[in-house]
Amino acid sequence: MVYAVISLAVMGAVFGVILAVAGKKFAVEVDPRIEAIQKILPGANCGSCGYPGCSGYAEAIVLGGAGMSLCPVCGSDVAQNIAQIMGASVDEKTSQRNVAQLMCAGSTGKAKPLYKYEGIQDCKAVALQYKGPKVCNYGCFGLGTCVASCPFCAITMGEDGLPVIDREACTGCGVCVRECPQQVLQLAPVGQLVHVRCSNKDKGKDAKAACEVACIKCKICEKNCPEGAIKVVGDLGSSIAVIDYEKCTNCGICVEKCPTKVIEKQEPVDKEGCRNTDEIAAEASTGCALCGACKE
Amino acid sequence: MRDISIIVISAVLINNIVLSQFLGICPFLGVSKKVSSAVGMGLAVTFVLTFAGMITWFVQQFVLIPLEIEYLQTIAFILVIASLVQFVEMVVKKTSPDLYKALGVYLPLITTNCAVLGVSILNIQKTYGFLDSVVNSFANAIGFTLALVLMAGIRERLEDADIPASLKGLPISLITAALMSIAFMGFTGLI
Amino acid sequence: MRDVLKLGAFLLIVAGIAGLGLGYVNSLTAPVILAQEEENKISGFQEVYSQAEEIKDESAKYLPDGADGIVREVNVAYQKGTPAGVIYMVEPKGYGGEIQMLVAFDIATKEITAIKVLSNKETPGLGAKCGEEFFSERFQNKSAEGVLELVKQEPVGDNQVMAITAATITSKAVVEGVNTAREHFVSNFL
Amino acid sequence: MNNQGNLLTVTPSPHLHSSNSIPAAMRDVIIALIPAFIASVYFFRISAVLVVVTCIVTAVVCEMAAQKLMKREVTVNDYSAVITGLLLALTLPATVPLWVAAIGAAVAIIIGKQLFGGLGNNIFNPALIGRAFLLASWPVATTGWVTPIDGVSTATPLGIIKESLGSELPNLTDMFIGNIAGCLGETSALALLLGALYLIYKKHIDWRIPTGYLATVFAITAVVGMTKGQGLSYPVFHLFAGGLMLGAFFMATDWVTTPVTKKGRVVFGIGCGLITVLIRLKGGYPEGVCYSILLMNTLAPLIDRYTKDRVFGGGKSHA
Amino acid sequence: MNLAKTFSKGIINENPLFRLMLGMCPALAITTSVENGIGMGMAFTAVLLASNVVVSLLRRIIPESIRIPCFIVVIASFVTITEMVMHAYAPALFESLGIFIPLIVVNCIILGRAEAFASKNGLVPSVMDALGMGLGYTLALVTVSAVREVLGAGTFLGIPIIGLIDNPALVMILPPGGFIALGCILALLNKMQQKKAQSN
Amino acid sequence: MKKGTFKGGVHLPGYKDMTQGLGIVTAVIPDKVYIPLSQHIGAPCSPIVQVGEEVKKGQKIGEGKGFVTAPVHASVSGKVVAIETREHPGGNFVPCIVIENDRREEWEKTIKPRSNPQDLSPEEIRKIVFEAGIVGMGGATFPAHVKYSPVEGKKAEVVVLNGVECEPYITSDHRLMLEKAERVVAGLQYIMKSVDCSKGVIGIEDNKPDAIEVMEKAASGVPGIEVMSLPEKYPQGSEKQLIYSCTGREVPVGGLPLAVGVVVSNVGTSVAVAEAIEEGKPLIERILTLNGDGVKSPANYSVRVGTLFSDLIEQSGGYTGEIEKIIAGGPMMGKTVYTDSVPVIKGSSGVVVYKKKEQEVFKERDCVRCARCVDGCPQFLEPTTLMKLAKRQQWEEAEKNYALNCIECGSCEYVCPARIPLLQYIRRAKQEITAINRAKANK
Repeated sequence: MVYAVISLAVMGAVFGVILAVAGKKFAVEVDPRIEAIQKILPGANCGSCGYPGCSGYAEAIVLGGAGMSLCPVCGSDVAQNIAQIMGASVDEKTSQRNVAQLMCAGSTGKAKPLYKYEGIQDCKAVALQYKGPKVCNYGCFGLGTCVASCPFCAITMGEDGLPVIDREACTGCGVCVRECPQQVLQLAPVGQLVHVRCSNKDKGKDAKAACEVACIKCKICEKNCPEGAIKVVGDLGSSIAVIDYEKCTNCGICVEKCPTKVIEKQEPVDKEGCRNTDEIAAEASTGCALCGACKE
Repeated sequence: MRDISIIVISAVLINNIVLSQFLGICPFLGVSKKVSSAVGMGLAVTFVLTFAGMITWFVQQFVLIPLEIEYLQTIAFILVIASLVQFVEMVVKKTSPDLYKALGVYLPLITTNCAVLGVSILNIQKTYGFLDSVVNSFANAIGFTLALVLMAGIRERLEDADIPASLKGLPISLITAALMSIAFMGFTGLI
Repeated sequence: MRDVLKLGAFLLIVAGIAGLGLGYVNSLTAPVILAQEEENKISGFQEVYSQAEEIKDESAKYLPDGADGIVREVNVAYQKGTPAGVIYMVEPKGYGGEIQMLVAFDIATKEITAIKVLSNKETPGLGAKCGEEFFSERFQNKSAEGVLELVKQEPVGDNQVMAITAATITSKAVVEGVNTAREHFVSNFL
Repeated sequence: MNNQGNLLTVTPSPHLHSSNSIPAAMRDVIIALIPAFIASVYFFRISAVLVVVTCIVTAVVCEMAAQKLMKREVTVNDYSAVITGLLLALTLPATVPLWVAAIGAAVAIIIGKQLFGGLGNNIFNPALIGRAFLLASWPVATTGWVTPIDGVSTATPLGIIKESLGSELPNLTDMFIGNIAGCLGETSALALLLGALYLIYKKHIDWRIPTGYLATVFAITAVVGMTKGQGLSYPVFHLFAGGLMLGAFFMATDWVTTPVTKKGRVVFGIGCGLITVLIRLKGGYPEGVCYSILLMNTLAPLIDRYTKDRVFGGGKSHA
Repeated sequence: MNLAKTFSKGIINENPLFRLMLGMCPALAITTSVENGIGMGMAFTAVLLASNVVVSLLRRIIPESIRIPCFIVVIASFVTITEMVMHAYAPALFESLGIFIPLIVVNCIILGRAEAFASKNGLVPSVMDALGMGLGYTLALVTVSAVREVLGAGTFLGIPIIGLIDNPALVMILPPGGFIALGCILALLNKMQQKKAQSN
Repeated sequence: MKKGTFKGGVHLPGYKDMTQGLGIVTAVIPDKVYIPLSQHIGAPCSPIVQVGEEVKKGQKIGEGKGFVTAPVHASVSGKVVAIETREHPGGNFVPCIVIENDRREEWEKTIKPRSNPQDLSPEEIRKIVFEAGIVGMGGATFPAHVKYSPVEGKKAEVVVLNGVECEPYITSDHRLMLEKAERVVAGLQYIMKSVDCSKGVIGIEDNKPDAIEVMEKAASGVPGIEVMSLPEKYPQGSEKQLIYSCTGREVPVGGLPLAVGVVVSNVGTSVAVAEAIEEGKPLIERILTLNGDGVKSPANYSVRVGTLFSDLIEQSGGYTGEIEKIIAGGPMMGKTVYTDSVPVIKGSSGVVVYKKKEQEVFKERDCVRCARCVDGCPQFLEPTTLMKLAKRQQWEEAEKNYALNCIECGSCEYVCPARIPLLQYIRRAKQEITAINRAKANK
């Protein structure tokens, strides 16, 4: 009994000393701020900030002085929180998030097909075959590379052969925009409801020949816009109607006037602000990775 | 002294520590996603387990038995192992940065690896001598590494497999382990 | 350094208290455990050789080379001061490891009184059946003088024992254990 | 004159495809197993038919049910479930209770294959998983060997060697033809060789695995035979005994669960051979073919990883 | 969080074995019979309860930097006590659980609860937490062992089940059976959760 | 006559019976020719004529900058009526010079037979080859003069002429060898001279015994030239595989044939070289096989560059019915075109037309790891592994597994029983790897 007390006590003491010494000598300085920031980032690791995943970005903020509002997925509140952790202030980011918009309405039946494609369903692969399966060289191929690329599962392929973007779920990370070989996806503020659904810069006649719903550069929209927000920009043979989102008031006059119905107005979405990062994390996370690290 | 080859074959193949004794399941399922990290973890466990087998044997023979406090085995061993892992980490860090790089991340995970404590206790339960204890510890660690690396190889392949959603992750790993365990049954009686 | 000492001291106290507690509990349970083990052993002996008045462990005398081979213990059962039976503990190697078993002989009848498998690591449902009564009964009252032989069908000869279905290796091991004990018995007690 | 306004098809090359297809290959495997099946029916009569039918029907039904449940395309028409059922049946004794055989087929298909995502994704040979599962679960029911034709209870040649209990070893001719006790499909080496030749002729199996396998078994047992003073009859006995022929030609050559690299396939064959001999000579089971292949299945991903072939023009692929 | 919730979370939502995937080794090793499962679960609960109580009481005294070793000492002590008590009063169970009793020490759940809950909460919540987690783990063990015992031995708590007892699937009480049973149960739970998520 | 072959590869059905017995027919010279400004590997040429300008047959109408380029020439005499972007058989849109044929067939006046072809120096030969716009006519369209130019530290020891023609349906080289054997040998001699080597090998697959016989006769008595009969196997005609078959040498990864002392040219290129040197003719005409079940009467044509596929098809009696696809080149490596108004270019060895059939649609299945693709890959790659890496978008891993070494022969896809479009996945990987490497280089 005496031995038990003594030997255990000694062992405890020795163990304590070793641990204390080890803790002192070999403490790895982990900046607690990195962890704190990582916690409030969405954790979807989409890479839109330009760093390898959320933890990479958190590290870059603390150690590399990276900007605090680079995460396109998070709203200003997150940026503010990061700033708070870092003890700095951050420029007010627009409170509206961006969402991806498809600048093409050339669905099956409307855009003329050039050939029948058989092969792997990948827009980048079909791009090698005469610039895609449609006569229009600017439009959406409809093979769903964006659908596969979306880290938030916000894009689905519609029955008309064009991708459908769930604007509630879209975080505006921009992965699909980067992946689309036709550059027919764009980011726009979620409150922007009017869009020109065409990217064809060919002359009106050629564009019309390729697709029923093409911008024919008639400039009717330009003439009718009360705000001067929509303009056909570019040189002859390489022009297209473009909306200035700063000026546009979503009045919808251009939508009515457009002869080819290529300008469209969307329904507004419920939530304009950024999505809750916890919610995103819950969607994006795949559960416990069982790396064992948590047991440390 | 018992036949060393029997100890080795028994520990590695017949009574594989993971597949038939169920020790070290957590790291077996946790660190088997990639072959490279499985090899790292295996090395780290081998390292620590062999040392732990040695030291706990000494503790048992020269401290617990003489003082007649064998009943303190569990608590003494866990303290020894925890300190050992810390100590090993310190030494490796100081003496061999390369080794530290390879094993470093895995070392802290080993403290709570039940394989280490389990094998140490089994060594004593089986009344192994010093050499047998060391051999048994080492062989068990090899068995652990073998199972871990095999599992990692399979899981890398399963990454391409179109596994039903509800089975993804842990369930299919467990079923794979079950089938591995069935395969390893072929070794029973092999001594 | 002060820190280190302080922490060391704290752990020392915690561990000390733990040691105290454990020591106390041990002092309570140790005798119970000991008594139980003793009882287990005796009841085991009783099962294989019931008529003994006193059983003495005489392994030192009968196993001069220590527990070499598979015979681990030789216990002699005395009746009125003279040896009446012998209870062997043998550990033959089975399918999954050693099978620990008792084999008892009666000196007068030169027969096996009973065998009992104390522990085994055989396959559940197969070899592990060697611990069951139906199998150990097959050894009862076999003569100690002839070598026991394992057979697969119903035994025809006196010295034959039928194996457990689909567990030949285990059965063989048990028979080997009995035969080894038998040899020792024949050469030392008859 | 753009061909009457009809849209042409544009596809990346190649525009030619061989007639190879999974169902065609599977059909050939079934054809190759027919001699073994006929032999089993000859030797074990109606019970062989019953076991085979039970296994195949259960396998096909389970495959359909599992794919329906998982809401996947039902692919029983690729015959792979039929093969699994057939192969499993050929590894069972004629006396096996039919419900045991059915459970084996169900386990083979569901646990061995469908849980992993179906054909192509399984790690282990499904039929062997089924057999190993049965052997572990109902060891008595799955090892009730009988002599051919008259059906008297006895031991397999390997069992006779292993347990060295009485009975005499059959002669090599009987073993080659199949006039011995054993599983339905493993008794007749002749029938299996016929099927194997067909598969090799059809190029469905690679020579490397069976050659590596059989050569390894032969070489080691030849050495052992020499030390035992039994000469050549010992290794030949081992070649014809047990499930070696069935395993080497029909199980170890399973596409899905074996390495894809050429070197890897040699290693796989040799590994199977080593483990088989190890289990046969030293292990607890009389026969080691089933376990040796399963064990090498676990090793296959690593073999693939470390036996990358040299690239044309030098350079070694990275793992 | 109210006490009932503290108690009940361990049973379903944060079930140590099925949700947190902790304590897998004993759940695979000793679940060959329901009796073992119950015994292990009780031993586990006892240790968890005792250590949670002590840690919770001492939570203000233990220095931050050596809390882990302190927890380990506390846990190891209770494990040893449990071991000794079982050896003395339930020798059969002690035999069949074998090495997995001392290994409760390295069961991550206990250290985890001490670290994550008891060291931050008062006595009563800690007790509820320990009881909930202990019960959850015990239930999980019983589930796994019930599957294995019924299929593999044809009995439930040693009582023969007609129809299964004659030809049980032995493999289920062999090592592979542990993996299969746990894997399938987890898959089923996943499936149920997905169904639930879909219907929501 | 030795026999050698490479490892890997597949056996293809030939589909050559239709045309291999048919002599070369001169194709109708169309009213308009469409001459793409890009008919070689490298940057496209710029036009050096203007719309409205009269051009002569053989006149240079486009030239490029730099070393790796080949000029293009008018294939008829007439008037340039347009320079416009048109579809190209290579699967893209390319600027073309459209010439309206004046039917006068007037040669550019500088073009006349050379009196002293034997006395030319290697430099002069290369100059003539360059000026004649000769490119690899097997389909690769690599400018020939570049191949024949010396590289520091490398010495050509063997010139291998590719008479393998392993693509199914295509018989143009076969006919060429039968009908212009002397020219093939003569061209080979000029090439040997230009690269300063004394050994020449003509590799021909043994499914063309008549060609082997004719070529052997033509080569007999010519020192240093040997005809090799090679077993029939695809892709024997691939440069690296051909070199291995004929010389046993392996072109190192990422290396050129010259690294092992070999220069390879197609037999068609050889004829073009001979014609350029002896007669001064630029490359404006080539032999082409029109074949497939979609055309009424398959044929081997001698056709002017710039002739539309539709012109040839019309000459052959049109389509047999509704057609599925038109392949520019052979079915293994050729590219499908979406219209038949695509011009013949210097590298067009054949046009194959498939009739629409009610065929069962083969669905892609999971890989069953049968390893036929691995066994069939002549580059010893693991197509199935590359496919999986491409599906997972692990481009760096794919590069480490030598995705860039793929020669896109299509053997893997041909043999795959699971009908996985392996080559397409590998091509995707190559596409991404090249993009990544380019981005890295730009950084």
